[in-house]
Amino acid sequence: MSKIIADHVVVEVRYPVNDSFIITLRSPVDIPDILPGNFAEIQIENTTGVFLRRPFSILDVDYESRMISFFIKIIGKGTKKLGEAKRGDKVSLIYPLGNSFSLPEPGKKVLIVGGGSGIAPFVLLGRNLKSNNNDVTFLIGGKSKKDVLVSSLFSGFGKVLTTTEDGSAGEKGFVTGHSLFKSGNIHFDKIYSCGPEPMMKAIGKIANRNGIDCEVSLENMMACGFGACLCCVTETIEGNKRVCKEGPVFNVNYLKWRI
Amino acid sequence: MSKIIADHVVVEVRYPVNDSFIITLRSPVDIPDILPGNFAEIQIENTTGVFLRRPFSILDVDYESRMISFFIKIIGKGTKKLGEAKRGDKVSLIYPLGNSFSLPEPGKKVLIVGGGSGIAPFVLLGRNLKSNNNDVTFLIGGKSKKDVLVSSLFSGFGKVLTTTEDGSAGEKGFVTGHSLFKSGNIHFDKIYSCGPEPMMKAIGKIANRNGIDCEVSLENMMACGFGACLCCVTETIEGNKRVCKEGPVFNVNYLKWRI
Amino acid sequence: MADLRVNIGGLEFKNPVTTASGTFGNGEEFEDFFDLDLLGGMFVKGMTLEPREGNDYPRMAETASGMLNAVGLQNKGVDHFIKEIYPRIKHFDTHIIPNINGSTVEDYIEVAEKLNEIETIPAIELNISCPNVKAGGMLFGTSCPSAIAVTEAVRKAYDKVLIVKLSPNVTDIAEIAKGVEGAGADSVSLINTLLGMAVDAEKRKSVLSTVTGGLSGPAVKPVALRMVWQVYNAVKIPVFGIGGIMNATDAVEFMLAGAAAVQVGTANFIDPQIPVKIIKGIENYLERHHFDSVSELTGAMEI
Amino acid sequence: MADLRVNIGGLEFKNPVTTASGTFGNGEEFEDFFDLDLLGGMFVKGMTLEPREGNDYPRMAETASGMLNAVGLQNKGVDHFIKEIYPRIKHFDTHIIPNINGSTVEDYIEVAEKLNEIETIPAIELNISCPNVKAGGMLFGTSCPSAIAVTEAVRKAYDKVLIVKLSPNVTDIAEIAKGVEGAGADSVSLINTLLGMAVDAEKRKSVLSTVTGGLSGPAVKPVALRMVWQVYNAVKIPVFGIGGIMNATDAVEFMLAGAAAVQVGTANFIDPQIPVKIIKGIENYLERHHFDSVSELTGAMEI
Ligand SMILES: Cc1cc2nc3c(=O)[nH]c(=O)nc-3n(C[C@H](O)[C@H](O)[C@H](O)COP(=O)(O)OP(=O)(O)OC[C@H]3O[C@@H](n4cnc5c(N)ncnc54)[C@H](O)[C@@H]3O)c2cc1C
Ligand SMILES: Cc1cc2nc3c(=O)[nH]c(=O)nc-3n(C[C@H](O)[C@H](O)[C@H](O)COP(=O)(O)OP(=O)(O)OC[C@H]3O[C@@H](n4cnc5c(N)ncnc54)[C@H](O)[C@@H]3O)c2cc1C
Ligand SMILES: Cc1cc2nc3c(=O)[nH]c(=O)nc-3n(C[C@H](O)[C@H](O)[C@H](O)COP(=O)(O)O)c2cc1C
Ligand SMILES: Cc1cc2nc3c(=O)[nH]c(=O)nc-3n(C[C@H](O)[C@H](O)[C@H](O)COP(=O)(O)O)c2cc1C
Ligand code: FES
Ligand code: FES
Repeated sequence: MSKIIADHVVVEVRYPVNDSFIITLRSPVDIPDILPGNFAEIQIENTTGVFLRRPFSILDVDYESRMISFFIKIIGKGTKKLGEAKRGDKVSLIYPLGNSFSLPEPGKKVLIVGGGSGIAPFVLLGRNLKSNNNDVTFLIGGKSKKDVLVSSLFSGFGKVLTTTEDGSAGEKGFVTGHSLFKSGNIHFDKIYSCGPEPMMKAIGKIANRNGIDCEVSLENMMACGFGACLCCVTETIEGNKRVCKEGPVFNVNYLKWRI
Repeated sequence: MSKIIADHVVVEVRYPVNDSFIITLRSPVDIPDILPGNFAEIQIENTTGVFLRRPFSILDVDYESRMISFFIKIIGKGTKKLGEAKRGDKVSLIYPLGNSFSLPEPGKKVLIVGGGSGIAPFVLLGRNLKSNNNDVTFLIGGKSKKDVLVSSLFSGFGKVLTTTEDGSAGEKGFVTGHSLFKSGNIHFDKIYSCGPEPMMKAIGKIANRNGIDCEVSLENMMACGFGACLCCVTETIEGNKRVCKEGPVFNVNYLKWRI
Repeated sequence: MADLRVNIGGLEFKNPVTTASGTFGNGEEFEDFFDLDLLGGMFVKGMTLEPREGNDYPRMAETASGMLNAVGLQNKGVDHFIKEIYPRIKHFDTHIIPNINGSTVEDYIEVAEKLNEIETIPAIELNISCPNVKAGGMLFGTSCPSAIAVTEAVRKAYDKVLIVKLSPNVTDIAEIAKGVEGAGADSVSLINTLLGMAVDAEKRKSVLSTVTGGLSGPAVKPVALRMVWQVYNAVKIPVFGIGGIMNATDAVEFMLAGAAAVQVGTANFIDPQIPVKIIKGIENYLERHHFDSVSELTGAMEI
Repeated sequence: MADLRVNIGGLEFKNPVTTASGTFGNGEEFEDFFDLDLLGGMFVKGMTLEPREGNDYPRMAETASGMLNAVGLQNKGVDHFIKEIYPRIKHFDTHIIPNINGSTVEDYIEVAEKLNEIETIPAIELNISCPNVKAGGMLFGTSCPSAIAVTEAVRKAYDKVLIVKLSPNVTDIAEIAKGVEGAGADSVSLINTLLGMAVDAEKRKSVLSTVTGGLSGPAVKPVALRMVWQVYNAVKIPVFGIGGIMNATDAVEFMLAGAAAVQVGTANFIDPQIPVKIIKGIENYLERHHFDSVSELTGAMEI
């Protein structure tokens, strides 16, 4: 895999919802193949308190026009500053980093469960699954209506269900309480999940109980993002593994999660 | 003296010459009396490598519209960043700081010698001297034509002479070589100078030789700018004095300069 | 509203936010910016027995998230402080705490004795950690026996609250803290500056006239937090946390790590109103986290 | 073009820019970014006799102009390095220098003996300064007698160039440098990380699983420069300067302060191509300042 490290030019920053933005940048060189789950390390310069790059999943990519985009939730100084970028600004990116979600056999039925900024990798995943002729259901959870607005990003790739904690959209409650799971007979061949760790663990538990293969994408604290520092490890059945290199996508049963 | 510490709003940043800009800001509160030689400590946020505030002489002030301006030469990271400020940006300022040039008796003939960014305090000084009915001559030195362009700032307050090292404007050479000094009989009652230290020392020497009172404004490295840290001292005949508090304006004979 | 008072060796501070010696002058420069009565306390500029001119200019270098200083205890001597400065500032309704320095143990004793006479001065800070003077200074603070010796001597000469300011330029700060605790200190304050240096590559010269100087600011905060935690776990006397505190969150971090109170230093140069903002921010934190008293924060960090 | 070669204990480096242990993996991760043959040398990830899992997650905290790490020497052991890793990387045309660690002197000796057998490995770095392991590690580097003992023991077991990496968490680093010089070290490298800590105020928890960790990055540069200068003035063997080097100017500053060569650490995480940029920047500096050889920079700082 060849990696890009280069200044990219900001083409657009738009806010589909208040606290999250989609940033699109143009690469100065051809973009290599991006797999669903791959991420980039973005440098946010001249921001007090931000020293290291920040990792973000790749939302989408247009090879033709050399465009790459990210869906980013503002949670601290770096994401706030990045969200203030203007068209024409230059931003240094390193990518593609990490492994990717594995595709099931064509025809298989899959469920994708996401929450918060964890939905970013699911556009590429949804598109690939669709080309792979899989039957895809998305289940997107959030606090309230605005948090699940972005679920429209997935409508082209399959059925989209939502839950909100305040019931302002979709079913009321957490994703794990969705009626989908209540029926008792969950007919999926594979589940993918990305979002807050408690959510992924709960989904992993459901998957295990139903004997369904489940992959999750972790968001550990990273110093480098490309395997050099050993800071981002997670415990697996084969010992500590780097989330940025052997991950971020892991099969739940490979992880030492007590679920 | 009451001091202001407040976010000011950038009204304009313009570049009279390539490497220097005039930044004008609006104060949220009434501006107290500003004396010629007073300076401000400007905070330049979110700039890698810039931790402390930066001191700049106050170029001009409009009490009515609560505007304050600075003439700033880009020499490093902080000044570069400040020069990129956009209309509407907020910038924290502390002022007025330091002492000021003392005015001679009305009618006296004065010479003001400046170079580089050292000319900033001379607009306020020139205006005050004019109101005081002094006969003022400005002598502004620079490397080449563009460096002395700003001498037009002073034309309303007196005669303006220039020197350039490459001879592209005014007399060729350094300010200290100006024919004004060559004549042998320099008829000034007072000399003010601000600019590179070697220039100020040379001017101080000429003043001493001719028995003329001479005040200079120093630009030492400052951590606070308001007398708290004791970092900015200069040696005087009364021991180490704070340039930010007892200065920046000193009579050359008060300093322990070997001139 | 939560109780902000803290107790250091029997002395009550109205809140845990004080200003660090050498970064707050004698307070007067800050009257332009806020009401000093709001402060928990004020550690005034380091003083010596005799007047000192300090080091040559340049005395300052900016570094990544910090600064180096080599002021070198410029001051007019303890007598001048007592006769000229203190009368001008004693009206402030906050603890004014002199920071005392010396080249010899006798120097320290004499300064302490003179200050002992001033009834309204409730405490002194014994600085055995100044990296910017040739004789004495940091040397006392970097060896355990000499730290103990000078503390014991000053303890005998001084009746009120004795705070000993420790040097971070040591292998084992907890050991030295234990030493000075045993020697009678009522409290320790840490950290003083880390010994550092700056080079001007273009001029191929050291930036400071003294080559080395003291590093302060956010750059040192991780080291300061670690030392406060180590010392808190080693001694029973209360700890003043110092080093790179720029806002209320930083102050809370120090208290969670074990500090009973904090000193704000370099931050005063960038925002001379910062101590008040930190006091308000701590109040706000206590409210959000449902604490009744600020002292509950001390050492409340989970591991 | 100026001569970039430097000589460390008889071993020639094609240029003074190397990468610091633990910040460059085994080099392989960086092949995606530049041609490793350009490097003066490569200090690979710290290794021990037996495999180690390292510390629990979280192992990292960002700080002002720096970071804390608590990796704790996760590695698969020296045998794995020799059998699996080294064969994959030995084709790089640069010095590959293992960084060796142990809980006991015997551990160090065994690792050194094994590496002594690999003909094409020209040097080892003896890490007596890792702050992130419970036994051994930094403890060897914070007392002079134990630093000498481990250096002497490894010196006997190892024939080639022996570089000893010093801990900055000491009162007198020059004394320890002199000690290991006397014990047979060919060179010293400094600094390893400063022991620090981070607290999460909202969670009221320490950020790192180990509470304390090692501070690196530009925040520590002033301390590192000071120590390089102190050690340069105390020993005759060449010094590797390490600590917060982010660009060529920083590297030049270290050389002016006394370093014969430098190691680039944390900067690799932010710009994995930085070592090459630093090499080019040094070339440019030498040209602008009319130096014939980079080694003329070493200690060329005026005071
Ligand atoms: C592989 C990977 C992919 C990611 N993809 C996305 C994405 O597509 N969209 C998106 O919005 N975010 C994504 N994230 C998370 C994103 O990296 C963080 O939100 C971002 O780094 C925060 O930067 P900041 O400067 O705004 O926050 P800071 O100011 O650095 O931190 C604010 C608070 O958040 C905590 N925090 C920051 N980062 C993390 C983290 N990684 N894990 C736990 N706590 C953290 C900090 O400790 C602090 O308390 C991803 C993370 C990883 C590791
Ligand atoms: C009282 C006072 C009034 C001033 N008035 C003006 C003014 O009106 N207009 C103006 O353009 N400038 C003025 N200056 C100088 C101005 O403060 C500096 O140019 C500015 O701080 C540089 O900031 P920077 O971040 O761009 O440079 P940096 O990146 O910090 O520094 C670049 C280089 O310049 C050197 N340097 C920076 N500041 C100084 C200094 N004060 N003395 C010596 N070397 C220095 C640094 O060591 C470094 O080598 C004044 C300074 C003082 C003390
Ligand atoms: C300019 C300056 C002068 C200082 N002078 C003294 C002093 O006289 N006595 C003293 O004990 N500490 C002195 N210090 C150290 C501070 O009190 C404080 O311990 C240190 O700066 C760390 O805190 P900070 O990072 O908040 O600044 C000085 C620090 C600075 C920056
Ligand atoms: C993540 C990380 C891991 C490290 N691992 C080691 C190690 O295994 N052995 C070692 O001697 N130093 C190790 N170090 C210390 C570095 O080699 C270097 O001495 C230190 O980071 C200071 O340099 P810097 O500021 O350029 O990073 C590590 C540093 C970091 C940041
Ligand atoms: S973040 Fe450095 S190895 Fe994963
Ligand atoms: S800059 Fe602090 S006293 Fe002058």
